[in-house]
Amino acid sequence: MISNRFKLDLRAYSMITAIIVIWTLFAILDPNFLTIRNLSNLLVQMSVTSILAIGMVLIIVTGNIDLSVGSLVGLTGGIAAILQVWYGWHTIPVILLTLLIGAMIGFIQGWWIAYRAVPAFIVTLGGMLIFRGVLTGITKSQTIAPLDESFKLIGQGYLIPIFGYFIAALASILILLIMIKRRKNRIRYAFTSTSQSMTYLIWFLICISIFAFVFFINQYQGVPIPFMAVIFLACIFTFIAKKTVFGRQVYAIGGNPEAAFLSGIPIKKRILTVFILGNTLAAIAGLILTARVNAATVSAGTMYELDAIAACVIGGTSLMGGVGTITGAIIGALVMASLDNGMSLMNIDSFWQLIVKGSILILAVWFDIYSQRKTA
Amino acid sequence: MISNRFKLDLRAYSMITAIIVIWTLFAILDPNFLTIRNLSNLLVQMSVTSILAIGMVLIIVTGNIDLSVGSLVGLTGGIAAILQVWYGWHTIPVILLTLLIGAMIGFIQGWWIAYRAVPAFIVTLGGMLIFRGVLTGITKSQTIAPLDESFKLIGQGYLIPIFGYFIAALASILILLIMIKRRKNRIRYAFTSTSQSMTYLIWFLICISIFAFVFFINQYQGVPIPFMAVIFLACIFTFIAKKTVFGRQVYAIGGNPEAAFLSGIPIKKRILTVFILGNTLAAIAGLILTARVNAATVSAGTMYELDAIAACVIGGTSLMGGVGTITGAIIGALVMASLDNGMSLMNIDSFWQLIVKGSILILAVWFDIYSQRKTA
Amino acid sequence: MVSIDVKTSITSRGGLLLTIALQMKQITKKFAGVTALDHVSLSVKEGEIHALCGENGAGKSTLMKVLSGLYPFGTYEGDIYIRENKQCFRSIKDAEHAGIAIIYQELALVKQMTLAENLFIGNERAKSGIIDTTQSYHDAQKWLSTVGLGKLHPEQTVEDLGIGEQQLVEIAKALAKDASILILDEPTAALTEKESRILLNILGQLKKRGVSSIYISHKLSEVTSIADTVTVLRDGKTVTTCPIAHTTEPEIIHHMVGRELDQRFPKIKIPAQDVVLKIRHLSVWRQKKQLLHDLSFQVHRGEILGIAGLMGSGRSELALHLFGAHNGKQTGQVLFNGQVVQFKHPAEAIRAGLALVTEDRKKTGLILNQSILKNLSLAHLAHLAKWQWIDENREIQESYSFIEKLKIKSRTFEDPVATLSGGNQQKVVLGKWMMTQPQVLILDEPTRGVDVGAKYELYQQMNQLVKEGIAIIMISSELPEIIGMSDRIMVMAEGRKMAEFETDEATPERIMQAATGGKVS
Amino acid sequence: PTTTSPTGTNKKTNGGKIVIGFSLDTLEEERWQKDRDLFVAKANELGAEVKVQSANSDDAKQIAQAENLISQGVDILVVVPHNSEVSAAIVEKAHAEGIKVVSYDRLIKQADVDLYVSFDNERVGEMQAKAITERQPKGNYALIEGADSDNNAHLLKKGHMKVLKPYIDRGDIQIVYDQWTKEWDPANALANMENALTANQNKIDAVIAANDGTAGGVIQALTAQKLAGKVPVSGQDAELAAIKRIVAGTQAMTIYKPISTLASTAAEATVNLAKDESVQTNKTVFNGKIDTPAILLDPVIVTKENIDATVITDGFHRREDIYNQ
Ligand SMILES: Nc1ncnc2c1ncn2[C@@H]1O[C@H](COP(=O)(O)OP(=O)(O)OP(=O)(O)O)[C@@H](O)[C@H]1O
Ligand SMILES: Nc1ncnc2c1ncn2[C@@H]1O[C@H](COP(=O)(O)OP(=O)(O)OP(=O)(O)O)[C@@H](O)[C@H]1O
Ligand SMILES: O[C@@H]1[C@@H](O)[C@H](O)OC[C@H]1O
Ligand SMILES: [Mg+2]
Ligand SMILES: [Mg+2]
Repeated sequence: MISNRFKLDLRAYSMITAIIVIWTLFAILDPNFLTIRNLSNLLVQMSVTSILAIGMVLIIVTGNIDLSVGSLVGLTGGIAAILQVWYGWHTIPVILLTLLIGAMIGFIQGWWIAYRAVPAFIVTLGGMLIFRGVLTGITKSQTIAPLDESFKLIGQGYLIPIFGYFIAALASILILLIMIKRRKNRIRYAFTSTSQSMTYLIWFLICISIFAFVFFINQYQGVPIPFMAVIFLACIFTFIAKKTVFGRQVYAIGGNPEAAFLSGIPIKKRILTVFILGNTLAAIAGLILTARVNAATVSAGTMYELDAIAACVIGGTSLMGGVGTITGAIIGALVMASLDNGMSLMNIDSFWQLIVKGSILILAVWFDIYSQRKTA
Repeated sequence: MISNRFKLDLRAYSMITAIIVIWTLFAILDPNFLTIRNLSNLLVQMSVTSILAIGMVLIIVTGNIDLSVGSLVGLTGGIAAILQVWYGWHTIPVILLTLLIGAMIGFIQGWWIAYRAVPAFIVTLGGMLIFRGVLTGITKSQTIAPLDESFKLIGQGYLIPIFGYFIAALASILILLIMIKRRKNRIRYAFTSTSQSMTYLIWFLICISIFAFVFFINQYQGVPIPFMAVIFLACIFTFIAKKTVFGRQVYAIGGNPEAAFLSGIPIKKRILTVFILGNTLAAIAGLILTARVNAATVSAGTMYELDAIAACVIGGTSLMGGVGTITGAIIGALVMASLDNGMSLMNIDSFWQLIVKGSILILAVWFDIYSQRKTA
Repeated sequence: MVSIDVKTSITSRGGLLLTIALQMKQITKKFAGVTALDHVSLSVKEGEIHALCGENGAGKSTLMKVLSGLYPFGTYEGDIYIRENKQCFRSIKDAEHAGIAIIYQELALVKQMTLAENLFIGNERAKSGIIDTTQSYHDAQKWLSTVGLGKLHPEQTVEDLGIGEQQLVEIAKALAKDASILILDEPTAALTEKESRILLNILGQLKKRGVSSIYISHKLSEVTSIADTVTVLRDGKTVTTCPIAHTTEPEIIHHMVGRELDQRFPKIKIPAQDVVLKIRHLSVWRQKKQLLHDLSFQVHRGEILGIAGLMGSGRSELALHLFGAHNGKQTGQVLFNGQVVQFKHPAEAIRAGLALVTEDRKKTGLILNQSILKNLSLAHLAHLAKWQWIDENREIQESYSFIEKLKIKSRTFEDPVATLSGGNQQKVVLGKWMMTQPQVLILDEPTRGVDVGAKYELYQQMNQLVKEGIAIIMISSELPEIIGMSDRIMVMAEGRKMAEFETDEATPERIMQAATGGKVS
Repeated sequence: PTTTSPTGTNKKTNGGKIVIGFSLDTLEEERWQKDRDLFVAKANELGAEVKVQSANSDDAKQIAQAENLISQGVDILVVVPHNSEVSAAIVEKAHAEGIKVVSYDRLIKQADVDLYVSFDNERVGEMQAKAITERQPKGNYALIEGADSDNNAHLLKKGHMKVLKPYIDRGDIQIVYDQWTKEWDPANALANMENALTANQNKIDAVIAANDGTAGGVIQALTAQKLAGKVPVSGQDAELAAIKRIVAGTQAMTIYKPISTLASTAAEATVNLAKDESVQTNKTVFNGKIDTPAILLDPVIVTKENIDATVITDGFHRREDIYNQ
């Protein structure tokens, strides 16, 4: 019996193929593309969209949408910069308050959507306008800069090489523990499981990949902190999506709202929570963006909602709800960032970039659908 | 037997209440708002979004979306301007070719969506990038102006007063004929129907409204041609949506694709057609915008897709498909145009405009939902 | 154990004192314009199987939705007591906490999710919010075996299951809640007799453990064989409640429809006419899986061909294939009026004169948010329009004739079908296809969820069609219906034709034997 | 951070040929395409190669592109910042790799910029306002400003107000309408101007429009009220469409920034800087951090009278295009 897990991940696999094709093409066309330095840049360049996409997946899975995240990135980044630059706050309290504000905004938007039944499209479109307006109002359209060194780390810093290895080791141990526990459990309930040696082999391969990645990226400056944040958040949210009651129920709500309701799932509460999470993530993205550009501007984050939604859809999330993975969304973000990065490296005319990017988006998703249909 | 027709239109009614509230507010705050001249401006200012929204309703009803219409407005407007300004074409062939291009683009996008099963979100997001890129490429970012007088009429002209009355009379007669025929038929099939005198009374009231509208608007310059286009297209597309086999099938597809398929509806063909129609309408909107601004610019139409979708949703179209009316979408466009117009008239700070517009959008839709729930 | 209160205890059939587990008193529930329940009372004893019968639209499901908290406290009048305690369920969860589990008439599964996930939706196997996957699978396997689905894997998604299997999953889902009061709203409508028997056995076991069940069914033979007590509703009012021992099937029918049904299957025989549909050595694949194996049979005008078989025997696949709704690989031939045909889209099949009433009305039959009228005319629009322009008056007229013919119970034909009772929804699907005036009408489980009175009317409609020279293929899992209404019966198993009988040689035993794989001479 | 690039892409690997990275805010406006073409042509003439990037008005994107240019081992960066402060990050990154940065047309603030070559935007604003007040020293003024999100729009407005302030204080000029134009979109400028006219019963005597695009929208609204030509309207960029309007008399003036001079001056200076040769500057401008060495060029005002002497003589537009053959 083919495992469903395998089937679900197929979408991710064929998108990985698409990425490999895109990368190979760029590598051939431009020798700079596959340098470690450029890959390091690429990982940073994709991070804001990735973090937004992580939250967006859950929101879209419930059958909703969030158009406000772009403005929210701008607003939270602006608030953070104001607190630090105008009021001289230290970085840690700035971060905490900004995250709190993100969560509160998520609560307000989620409340209108879940408890007042106003369509998410309208609430978050309203939010998009309101947040941009508030940002313009409080900053008086001024650019707010520069930020403290400690703050800049969030967006521009790198893990020192040793620390990178340390985290890799930690991750490896964690993975080993999880794999062993899972195996034990399956055996306990008399399910088929991979053999012991196979388990170790798989684990070994995973470890090698992790260490190889850290080794190579350390050749440049180390693991970029924003990318570290992406990985960390992706793991947490994948766990939430797949292994918690909350996550299960979120998918059930999107898959069949009626069934979810009849099964006694507190739909409103779940949707509220999903928006709180999504907007808190937007605040994180806002912090990273502000740190990266070392300034907050009124136009920061404009249109990022579209990138985030696109990353989700490219990664297999269905706008009809119920279907979507966080891994997929991150791969989607990577596809888009790769296109931007590669074409920019090649100094292609910007109008050509638009045309090529648009075409490749369509082709990549088509390829994905086509190859799935063939294997299904 | 209470007619469903009444219930369906409730959404429109409560949105009309919202409009009345908004208008009253503006009228109190600014004496210029309710002048005929301003209403005439308002009707023109809402026309591009309205026309896009008409096409968007059908697309959303099938469960799809079109993010490309904004770029398409820019591209078709640009092509029209190039044909006329650079190549000296006359207005009529320019219009015809532009519409044809709109239809062709609709065909291509629709084909990828219907026959290649690539999600509409991706195809039209790709389209959005591609069309903007092509526009930038072919115009080399130049503003292309000025257009011929005959072309400018499309966006800036007014019906001469007499002709306005003539059309009003024509419409009145048409409405009378339809009402009589309908009544006869209902009686023939022994359904309940309004009494004869009631029928005439209703007709009389409708006529009065039409003539009053023409009379007032003629006090200024006459019925604006772009608004005439909106009315005309709205009537045609309402007819298509409600009274034709095609329209019925489009709604069935959105309501339950599987059931629609098993009822013998050629889903792919219908979706293809819906995109051809939608993009042809976008070309019309492109012509009107270009004529109105008397120039084509590379940024023309940016973000209009959002306005069009918002107009639909405000007017009760469900993004999940199957539900939505053209009247509703036009009222939605009117709500948004009224907010923009009123606040701009009052010379409110632009960041306050964003905040107020966002808030009122949410409140208006909430009011709508709330009042429907109470009457349902 | 629960102390026995003398006041609320009454003597059961065996003379034992039984506690009243549940009481619903004077329940009234109104929808805009309709009074669905009008002072209905119901009392169910501990460890009792209490049947609820009534015509389509009588209010059975509505009563159960009130009980299960779906219609929360305050949206109805009257009181609910569980063991003497007044209950105010504000949500489904409240009712579950009070020990009530319900299997709704309409399936409530999430099709993209796995069996294990579906079984425990809202009731997840978890420790402090974190799912215990392994235990979920383990428990899932247990419950799947309980309902006879042991062969399925907990990681399979629901969308790959047939509707019968889905129904069983739904049952397992309710059982997994360990309720003390179990409500089953037409649980066997989609089941064959074999699976039904599994379920009835389970109910018997639960009864021994003191679980009370409320059992809604239009299959009166089931009702009389397992229920202890029956309550009959009509037009939202209680007509009678009495121990099953003191009543008979005809009596129940009388209470339900207000008149006697002299015979259940008004079969008429028409002289055989020419062959309209002929299938020769048809094999069909989906991807690599072969669904149909070398099928050959034919259907004559004016004849009803019954197709019997167990769940998953490939009958629905056959119907969908004939209707052009599949485009997998095919060998063999289909001849329609002597011409070889291969429909690539249902539109082609409809144009040629085929109609298919699918087995899952909600998923494949209806546009739920649209009106009865629009649903009825959907497949026939081309004929109601001139140059694409729909003649609405003709539409109303023709649709209305089917509303009357099929006695579809609704306020107006402009109501969304979602507000109809299950049986009435089924009638809308039937009407939709009868309206296309087909030459061959394929009915896949046409009486699923239809009450006895309405069934009788449907059979008469079938007779009428047959008289007009229409050929009917009736796929059904109800053997009495197959035997009672068919001229010939084909039996399928695992995509193969196992046997073919003339009606007079068919007996339930012979059919079952063929359906389970035994060859019949 | 080290001063040499670890991947070893630096000056030495380019075989002596200077490679310039040119990062533009946007190419979605006619003038920037001209800037690019002229700059590239001049640089090629001087034997340098130019890699061009355009950020579509997105700060983060511009930084990413600058990173990409640095990855490619350019010898020097020329930046048209979308946002003055944000681009400071680009300077930091470039300097970390030993790459100098030239600020083109718009000033990069709060950074150790190596050179600034520009027209002064605040000055452009002043010139616009001055030209209009000369035509219409009294009465009701409408301001149709640029995009709120564009720093230049704010500089322009600052210039406008500087000139208008004394008139306002004297009571000669009243500002009856003042709006930003979302996205510099002419259609938005048009709607705003329509509303301004409505709100003031057409009693508007002069309009300061921030650029030629917005001026186009404004003039459309005036035309509808038969006021075009009667109410002076300013502009900027000397777009072809605007020059045509000036010829027709509906637009009062535009500002021509002799882009060819700007581009070639910048290209020359850039090449020299890259070769570590000295560069002739004529001013310094304080950018919040340092006194940036600057070459500031004079914008030129274009009216009906001097079209020939300016845009045509410079080859910026062709005579036949302006006068329709
Ligand atoms: N949401 C609703 N809105 C309006 N009317 C409704 C709604 N739900 C049910 N009804 C009406 O209430 C009545 C009782 O319906 P109910 O579903 O309880 O019937 P039932 O006895 O379960 O019938 P069946 O055997 O066909 O399932 C019907 O007339 C039905 O149309
Ligand atoms: N979507 C699907 N994907 C994979 N297998 C399917 C799918 N639908 C049906 N099947 C399988 O095809 C076979 C034939 O099913 P079919 O629905 O035709 O049986 P049936 O005789 O009509 O039974 P039922 O009473 O369940 O409707 C079954 O083994 C079923 O599991
Ligand atoms: O020249 C103008 C430029 O300075 C501004 O930044 O953007 C708009 C242009 O018209
Ligand atoms: Mg029911
Ligand atoms: Mg079946």
